[in-house]
Amino acid sequence: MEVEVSQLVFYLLSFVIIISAIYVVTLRNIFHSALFLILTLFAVAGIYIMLNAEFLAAVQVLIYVGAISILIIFAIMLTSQLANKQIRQSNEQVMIGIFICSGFLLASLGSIANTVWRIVEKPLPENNTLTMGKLLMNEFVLPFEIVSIVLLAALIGAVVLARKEGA
Amino acid sequence: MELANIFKYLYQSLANSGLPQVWVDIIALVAAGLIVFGVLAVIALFLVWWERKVSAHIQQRFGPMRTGWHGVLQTIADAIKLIQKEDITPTNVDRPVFYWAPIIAFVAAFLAYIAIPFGKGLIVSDLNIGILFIIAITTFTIISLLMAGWGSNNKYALLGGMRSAAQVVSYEVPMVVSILPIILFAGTLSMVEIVEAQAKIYQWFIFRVPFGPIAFIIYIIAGTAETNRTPFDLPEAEQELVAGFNVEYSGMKFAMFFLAEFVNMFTVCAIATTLFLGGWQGPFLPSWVWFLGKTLVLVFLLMWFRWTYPRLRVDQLMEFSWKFLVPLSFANLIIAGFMKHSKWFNW
Amino acid sequence: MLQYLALASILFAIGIFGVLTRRNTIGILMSLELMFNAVNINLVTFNKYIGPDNLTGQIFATFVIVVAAAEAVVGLAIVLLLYRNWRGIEVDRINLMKW
Amino acid sequence: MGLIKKVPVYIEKFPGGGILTTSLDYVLSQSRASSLWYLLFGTACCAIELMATGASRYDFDRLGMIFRASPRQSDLIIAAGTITKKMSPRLRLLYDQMSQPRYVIAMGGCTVKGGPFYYDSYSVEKGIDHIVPVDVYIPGCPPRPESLLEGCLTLQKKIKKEKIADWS
Amino acid sequence: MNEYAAVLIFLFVGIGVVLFTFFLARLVRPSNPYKAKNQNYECAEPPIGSGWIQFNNRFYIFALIFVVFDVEAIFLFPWAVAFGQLGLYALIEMIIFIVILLFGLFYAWKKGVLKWV
Amino acid sequence: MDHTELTKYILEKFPGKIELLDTGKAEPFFKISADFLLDFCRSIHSDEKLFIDFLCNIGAVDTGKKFEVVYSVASVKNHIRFDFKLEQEYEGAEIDSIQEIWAGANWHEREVWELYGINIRNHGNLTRFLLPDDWNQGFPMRKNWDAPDFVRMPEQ
Amino acid sequence: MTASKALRTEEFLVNMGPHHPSTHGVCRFLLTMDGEVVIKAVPYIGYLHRALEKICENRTYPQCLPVLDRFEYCTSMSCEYAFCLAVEKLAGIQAPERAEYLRIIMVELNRIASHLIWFGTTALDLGAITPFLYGFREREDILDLFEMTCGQRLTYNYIRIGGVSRDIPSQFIPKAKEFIDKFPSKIDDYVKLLNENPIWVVRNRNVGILPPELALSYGVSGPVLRGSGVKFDLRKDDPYSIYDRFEFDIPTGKYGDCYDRYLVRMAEMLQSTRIVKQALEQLPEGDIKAKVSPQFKPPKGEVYSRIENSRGEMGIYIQSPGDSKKPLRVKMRGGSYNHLQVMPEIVKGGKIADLVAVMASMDIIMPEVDR
Amino acid sequence: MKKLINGIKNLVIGLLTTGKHLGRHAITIQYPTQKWEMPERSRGIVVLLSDKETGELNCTTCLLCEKACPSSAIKIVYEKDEKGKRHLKDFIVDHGLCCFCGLCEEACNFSAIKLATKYEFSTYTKDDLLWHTNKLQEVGRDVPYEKVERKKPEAKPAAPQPTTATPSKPIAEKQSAKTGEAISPAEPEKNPELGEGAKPQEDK
Ligand code: SF4
Ligand code: SF4
Ligand code: SF4
Repeated sequence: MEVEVSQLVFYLLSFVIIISAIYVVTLRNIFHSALFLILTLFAVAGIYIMLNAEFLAAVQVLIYVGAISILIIFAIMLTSQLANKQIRQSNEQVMIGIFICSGFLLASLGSIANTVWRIVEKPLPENNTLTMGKLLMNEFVLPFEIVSIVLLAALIGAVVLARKEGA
Repeated sequence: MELANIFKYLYQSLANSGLPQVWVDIIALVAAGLIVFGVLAVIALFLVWWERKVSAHIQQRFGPMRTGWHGVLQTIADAIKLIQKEDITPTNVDRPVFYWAPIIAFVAAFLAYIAIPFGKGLIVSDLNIGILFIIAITTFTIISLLMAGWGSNNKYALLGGMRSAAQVVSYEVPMVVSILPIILFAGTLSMVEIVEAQAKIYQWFIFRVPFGPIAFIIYIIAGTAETNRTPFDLPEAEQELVAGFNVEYSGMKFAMFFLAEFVNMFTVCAIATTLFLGGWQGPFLPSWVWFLGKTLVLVFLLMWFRWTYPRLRVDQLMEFSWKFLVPLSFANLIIAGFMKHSKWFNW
Repeated sequence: MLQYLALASILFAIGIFGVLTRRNTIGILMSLELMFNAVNINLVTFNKYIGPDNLTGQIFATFVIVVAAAEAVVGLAIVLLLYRNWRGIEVDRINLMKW
Repeated sequence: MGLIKKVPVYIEKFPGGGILTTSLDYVLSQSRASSLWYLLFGTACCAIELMATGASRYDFDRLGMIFRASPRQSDLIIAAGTITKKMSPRLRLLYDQMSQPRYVIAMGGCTVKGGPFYYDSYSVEKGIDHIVPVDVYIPGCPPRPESLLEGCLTLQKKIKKEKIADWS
Repeated sequence: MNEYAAVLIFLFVGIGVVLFTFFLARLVRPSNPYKAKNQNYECAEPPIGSGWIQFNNRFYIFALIFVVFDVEAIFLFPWAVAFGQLGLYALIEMIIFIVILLFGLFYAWKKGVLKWV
Repeated sequence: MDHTELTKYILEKFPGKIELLDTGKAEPFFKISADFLLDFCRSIHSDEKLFIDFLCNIGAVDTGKKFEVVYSVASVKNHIRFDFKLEQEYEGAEIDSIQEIWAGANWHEREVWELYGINIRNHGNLTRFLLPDDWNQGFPMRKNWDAPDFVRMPEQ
Repeated sequence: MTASKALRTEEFLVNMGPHHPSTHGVCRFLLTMDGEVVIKAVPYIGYLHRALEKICENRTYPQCLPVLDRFEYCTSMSCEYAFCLAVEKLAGIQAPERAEYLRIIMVELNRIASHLIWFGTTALDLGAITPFLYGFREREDILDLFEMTCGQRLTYNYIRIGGVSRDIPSQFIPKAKEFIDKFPSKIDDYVKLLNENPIWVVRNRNVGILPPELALSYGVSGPVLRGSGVKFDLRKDDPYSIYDRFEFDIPTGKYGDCYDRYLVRMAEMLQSTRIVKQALEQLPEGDIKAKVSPQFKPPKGEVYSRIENSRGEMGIYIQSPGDSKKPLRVKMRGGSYNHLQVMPEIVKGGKIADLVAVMASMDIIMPEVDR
Repeated sequence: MKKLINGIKNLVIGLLTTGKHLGRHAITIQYPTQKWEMPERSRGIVVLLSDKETGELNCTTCLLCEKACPSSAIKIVYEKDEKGKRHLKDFIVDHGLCCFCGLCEEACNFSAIKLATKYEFSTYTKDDLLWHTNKLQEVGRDVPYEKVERKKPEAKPAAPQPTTATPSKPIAEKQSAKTGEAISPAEPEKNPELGEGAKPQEDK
């Protein structure tokens, strides 16, 4: 029973993810796309929870929903001719797009199915926030500090770009 | 004596009734959801009434008097009236967005209560990332404001929505960072464990000088800003943007925003209680009384602010956060780190 | 486990489609975010099913999120710049301008 | 049209249904009457008295009346002050944009009939009942706050008598 | 796992309750839309143009900075939780981390980005 | 400067071009010709002893025979105040704008135009502002003005 | 300069008013905005144009007074006063001594009442709600004084040509004294609430700076002009009536920003209490009205008479044809008319919130503009 | 830093100031149950006064009030008998036009019209604000007033302050003398001006 429910939840979430992801890439109104992006990301957070990555799920919501999507919405407000919803949002490459991505899909699904996975049946560490904290401070200390550099670079880059005068 | 026991008993009898465990859990959770909703509705109605009373007495008037004893039924009347109000959807709005914004606003506020302990054992689900979960889930409020602003196809609403998003976003950082010292000392993200770390009154985080009070002040300021209340009530600034993002909303949709606003206010205060004031801890009285009492004191504080201060301007607001609160909160975090390391106040 | 991987690859494919077909730069960025997410799902799945001793996968996912955020910040700043210079952010237009 | 308009027809057939509808009517109309949120709409002198009524001495809030800036959320326009010909379409628009049920109080001579500006004025609308349907007229120039309060009570009386069935 | 079932169920309960109240309201409320009523409100004037304006959003830059700091904050959480079991070096690492980012903030500050012109 | 001094000073400064009226009851009241308006204003504005820096009021009058436009001016620095007026026929009434000297004249002049129909030369912004935008009933402040829904006070 | 300057985003038009909470009635601004910044603000007025001047032309002189009450309802007393002074100048009537004192007491009390409205609405506009109610609370006390004297709270019709309509009742003087005594402590409360409040200061300091030259060129007067540092007050500089008998100061500002205007008005309230206090002490016995027939016809003539109103120079121009009970022309000039004109100049480049602050600090009241 | 401390101090002072009021008693008058005592001079609604003993209207149809009214809110319908004496048929006050200025009360020499201290007259229809003789009389029945000597023009309801009443008397008398020249209240039919005034009245 327990398993079935989680299966059910998984299918629900995947359904939401896939449908809204399709909306993200196809809707004409880019603001709606952004909203569906949020929905997708939220559902992905649900998937993380199903994979016992609570901390990551919270991070997902916090960063993606709370920050990046707001940034995207702001950018939309700033740059698009919003009043005119009918603007064509996709280019002539639709057919090519479908072709490429279905090709990719087939290839990857095939390889997923054909690979022999060595599944280890073992629960993840209990408190994943704590574990991650320890990991970050020990093994991943360098990437961790590099993250700050990356962020700094992004910040400075953004500031420089955003405040550059004129054309 | 404790409410929690009653719930436990009810749950037990449900479990014994022979239903499969999954269904028992689901029913229990749905019931919990409905109970939380009921409690929140009552609290919000009470807060609205209380706010009107507090403001009235600050201003030497009475506030609602004629609907029930001292107007206690006033907000109920308001609610029933709002149900009867026509629900206008202007022609040019972005319908789905317009429709869903209030729902998301409310649900975001509502979900936070999963992880807030109302009393000893009175918590829906003690998530192990409790506080982080609350912070994460409440960011949906911003989305709802943006949706309301966008969906209304109204310049005032759009400006209000953008303002509030920017404001919430700016105060999110000091808020989060002001919480961190608590987590640092409690060593956990779970709300229950944080409360348990403050069993004695001197262990309350607000009394752990110097980082405690500073963090508390930062948190209260940021919390006021997050809930869009004076002096940070720019998104709804009546004098500038008429009614801000909800300018086009009427009837129940408006009621949802209204409800969400007050629920959010309560959330902020409830978190502050949990994090800084020892949550439900307190002698003699049942734990939920302590929790409610402490929270309401904080709510009163916010109301008091509102009826005293003028409003900041939008850019001043941003500058205040980024130039003052953010560096201060980081400094506070570093201080707390040193204190934790050197084992001061590790009582 | 396979279902997660399948989900991830579908998401990734949709992302590819978006990147290929969107005219709007912001749309492309959004599609990129989808792809990042697909990758993250994979990482977390592998973490749970293949290497559950440690949380390396999740840490990596966190780093991916960081990179995605940085990418969004810089990317959107660039979008801003593009917009400022050409009053439009459609990709083909930018191509037209021989950029 | 609210569905409920049809409800009494069905319910009343059952025993006790009449009591049900009347008590529902009672609750609904009572709550409508005790929670009149008024639109912040004042044009001239009467607006000052309107503000004074909202202030501590008279305290509108006692009656459960608070102001809203947006017509969407308000139930009542207290037309306080002269409505000129230039203003009248705006008043109409505001009234239109209010959500039903909505009420109008004409406060002061100007809104009743043009007041002191009835004669010799080329620009004052001679009574706002040409523009919007008025529920209560309050004489005075300006009406004292008490008069306004009394007017609101009169309106409440009227609302309390309303039945669901005769809503528009 | 079960802990988080609450989230899902609360999500449904929340949405359900709201929709239910909307439905209740639909029963009692009047509905009489017409053209003028459905016009957008703009201070009692007919609105000029669309409300979907593309405007100069000066909040943008704050959002940019916010994203960076938000990302930083998520790294602070595991650190804070684990700090009790770590040593001084963790503190120092974190201080380095914070200082690097604060440097970015001060850079933006000095560049006048935080000042709204 | 008291009133007699002021009157004398002004009359001497603009000999022959300006006329003292006896209708003024409180302060000196002059009459000038319409084409002299701009020069007059310029010189009283710049004159050291007068230094009229403050325009109090512009008001048009329909006397039943012709229009009068009355200017009330003052000096904040020298504490002087006087009025002057000019006359215009009904037909083709037109005066110069004095905005270049006192920017505040803008609306006063617009009002004169709107309510009396006296044209203002070089005004730059003669659009309706007091009356409704779709007003088409003429110039309501004129004595002989009438409209269908205009109710005169009953004569007693 | 940040990104803002370089960004060529859409500028958009937005209506502010005529129904807007902060436009104090029915002013409308058409704002050209760039994000939150106001690029251009064009005032549209006339939503309250009630043709007062036309009405006055068809009323006898005493009948004009009720109409004048509605010209500037926050300080009706001043309107009546200005009109009566003008008619008295025109007809050469001298009001009795006691009447002069009573008028000044009333006008000054009314000035306080008007400033209290300003104080309240300004605070409200900047988001502080409680001061608004405190201001109105004190105003009620003044209105009580008025009501016991002339029977109305807002449109008094008290000051008449040649005097005042009624003598003050016996309780007036003790009550007025009581008010005068307690009022400074109330002002103290306001000061505590707002003056030094950092939020209040940042909202007002350096906002809406009005340089004195610009002010004069636009005919700005009253507290706004004084806020810009020009020490000019008709009560002192062109004394009418018996203002030269009282001792009071003229507060002036320094920078001409909103905060200065705020301070000037706050100080003016105290100065007005001083005047009232002196007037109450000096109040002589005697007649309260010179004899003026309701049908009287002033001689032919014209006069422009001005007084210092709470909003600036209030001028009344009257032309009398000489052979009629009715004036040929009454032209009213209110301070707000010019203040509103100068507003577009000083709000340019500010935020929408600054526009609100400036509007509040100008204390514009629409009937004075539209009439 | 000093600025910061100062700022916080002032914020706290603000809080204390509002907090102080929290404990104070409200100044609100709870209107329908508590009522503000209207000062005697308050100008509420316009009523007609009737004689205390006989119960008849004091009005003598002299039309002075109608003339004095600045917004023409008073309409008097009368008919002349053969002697030319006017008999009141209908006295109409339109409270939708009245601006409550009190000029009519001052104009009346017979204490017949007054602005009473009543104010609760909101109605559901506009026409209800058009008051005819009976309503005006009805509402005015219990209005206290002092019947003033006929010669005095200003019916002063409130007893004037004794100190000031004396000096103001002479003017009042003089004034009444002056108006008395134009209109003789005792013999209104002989007044030519009033006869003229009546004509447009009939036109209406
Ligand atoms: S009724 Fe009287 S007080 Fe009210 S707005 Fe009209 S004139 Fe002013
Ligand atoms: S109070 Fe004034 S307006 Fe009213 S009826 Fe008397 S004179 Fe006319
Ligand atoms: S003035 Fe007095 S007596 Fe004459 S008609 Fe009027 S109410 Fe009657």
